[in-house]
Amino acid sequence: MLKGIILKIPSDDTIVETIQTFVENIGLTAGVAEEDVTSLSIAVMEVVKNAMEHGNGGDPKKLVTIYIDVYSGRLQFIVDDCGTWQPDSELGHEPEEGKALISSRGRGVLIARNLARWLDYGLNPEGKTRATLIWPLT
Amino acid sequence: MLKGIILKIPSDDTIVETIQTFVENIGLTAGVAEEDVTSLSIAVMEVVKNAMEHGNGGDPKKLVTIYIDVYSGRLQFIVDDCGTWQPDSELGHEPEEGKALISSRGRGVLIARNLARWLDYGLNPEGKTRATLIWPLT
Amino acid sequence: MKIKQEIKDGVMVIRLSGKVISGPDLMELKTVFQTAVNNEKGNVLLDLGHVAWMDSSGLGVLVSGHTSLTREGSRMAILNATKKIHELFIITKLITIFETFTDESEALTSLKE
Amino acid sequence: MKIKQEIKDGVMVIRLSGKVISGPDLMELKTVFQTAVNNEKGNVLLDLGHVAWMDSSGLGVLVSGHTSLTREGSRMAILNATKKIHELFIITKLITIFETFTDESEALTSLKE
Ligand SMILES: Nc1ncnc2c1ncn2[C@@H]1O[C@H](COP(=O)(O)OP(=O)(O)O)[C@@H](O)[C@H]1O
Ligand SMILES: Nc1ncnc2c1ncn2[C@@H]1O[C@H](COP(=O)(O)OP(=O)(O)O)[C@@H](O)[C@H]1O
Repeated sequence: MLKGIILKIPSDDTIVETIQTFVENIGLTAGVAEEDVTSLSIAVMEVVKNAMEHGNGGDPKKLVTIYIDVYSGRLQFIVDDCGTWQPDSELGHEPEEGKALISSRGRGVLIARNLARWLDYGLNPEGKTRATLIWPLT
Repeated sequence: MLKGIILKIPSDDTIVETIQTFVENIGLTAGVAEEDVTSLSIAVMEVVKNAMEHGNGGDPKKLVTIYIDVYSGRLQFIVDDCGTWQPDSELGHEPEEGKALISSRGRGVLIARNLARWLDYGLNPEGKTRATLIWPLT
Repeated sequence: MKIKQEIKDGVMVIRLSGKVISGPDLMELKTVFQTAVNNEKGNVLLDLGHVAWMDSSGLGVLVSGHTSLTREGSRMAILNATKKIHELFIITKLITIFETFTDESEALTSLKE
Repeated sequence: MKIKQEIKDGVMVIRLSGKVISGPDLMELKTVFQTAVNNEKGNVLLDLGHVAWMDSSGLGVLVSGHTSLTREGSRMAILNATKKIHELFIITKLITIFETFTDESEALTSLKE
């Protein structure tokens, strides 16, 4: 089983597609069904793009670290950035009505959480933002 | 420019294809011509497979670390494993005649060096095997 | 992502296929919407029948397009969203602002006015 | 990698396409060579015209196949190696042990006897 994969990447838009493909292939290797790997990769990339943009302010010198592990029955992605953001409560479940609804932003976390079913934010041992996303394997 | 990418992977055959695709995509992003990216990825993967097999003895708990950096005019891959192997001299340039020639093994380094033009082995600061492969960008 | 445009019964039909996700292609889609807005006279039918995947950036472009068109007094409707995309609209509640159709001629009749 | 086999003028022609690199497909190629060896009576023509890439593992399987066939008194020749693959044969000096052809009927004439 795949265990211990660690990927560190600069906060650089040009690498996003490469990482998305990488996540899809990891998914296939881990046994995610072919028709589900893009959903998986979209979920993970919503989180990774937020880490690059909001956590690291788009500074290419700041890295995003992705830890990938396969456990029995689940594929786990941990995404660390250099920020210290930690949402007070589960965010993203309830998009507001009215103005917020027609914003062109603000749906990344929501989409990731809905696709992956499990997405949690917290701080890593160094006190930096850590997102944990779990994809069930059947 | 892509700088600071670090990828740690278990010494596990099942992940080789995923990494090869990843290297191809990194190559494309860094500006390697479309018709050259597979040569690049074959060169890098010969080195990575040796690190998994010879450096780490195929033990999936032992990781191979790949550092990827784009500098002006070149794309650099550093591949570290957990072994302490260091060839005395440039190996792989001259396959022997006779028996060695018809061996089914022993061409990986040779191929990597010829495709990449630059491949060097040495030890990293921790005294472990480090391969440095450079691909020129034009 | 591929973008095809045609005028049908006076409606601008924009057909997307492939992945509508962050990347250089999305800029192109933005421009297409901008052109439709500047065009002034037309409603827009967005055919998503061959779009398999969309991320938040793709949705963002659709929402901006919708908003700009509405501001100009035009309408934008969506045709043939796949099950996955439809679910995305539900998750994000965008289903409440997007008009959707599953039949092209019906959509055109409604939009041509 | 795709593998196609046919018997032509009594020669077993094996046509490969795609990437001949490490992975599960290589095992299949090994089996094909093994079958050719057990077959006993045939020379082998290996068509690499549609092979774009090969790595050291792919080369290893070719060399093993060649060695086993030679041991049985058969010959193996290579047809239509692309420029890249031909260079690989030169780099690895395998060019000195592989018979190569660029014309199929010429190769078959030489191998059928
Ligand atoms: N890694 C992160 N670091 C800091 N803030 C974050 C991070 N991820 C998400 N956020 C916050 O959550 C908000 C919602 O994120 P998201 O739903 O992806 O929408 P968007 O990125 O379009 O704003 C962001 O605007 C940001 O304020
Ligand atoms: N990372 C490594 N650690 C230890 N030994 C290595 C490493 N890379 C290469 N070698 C040695 O160099 C030899 C030649 O490698 P190579 O040309 O790839 O052929 P093969 O892997 O088929 O033996 C290997 O057999 C091994 O002894």
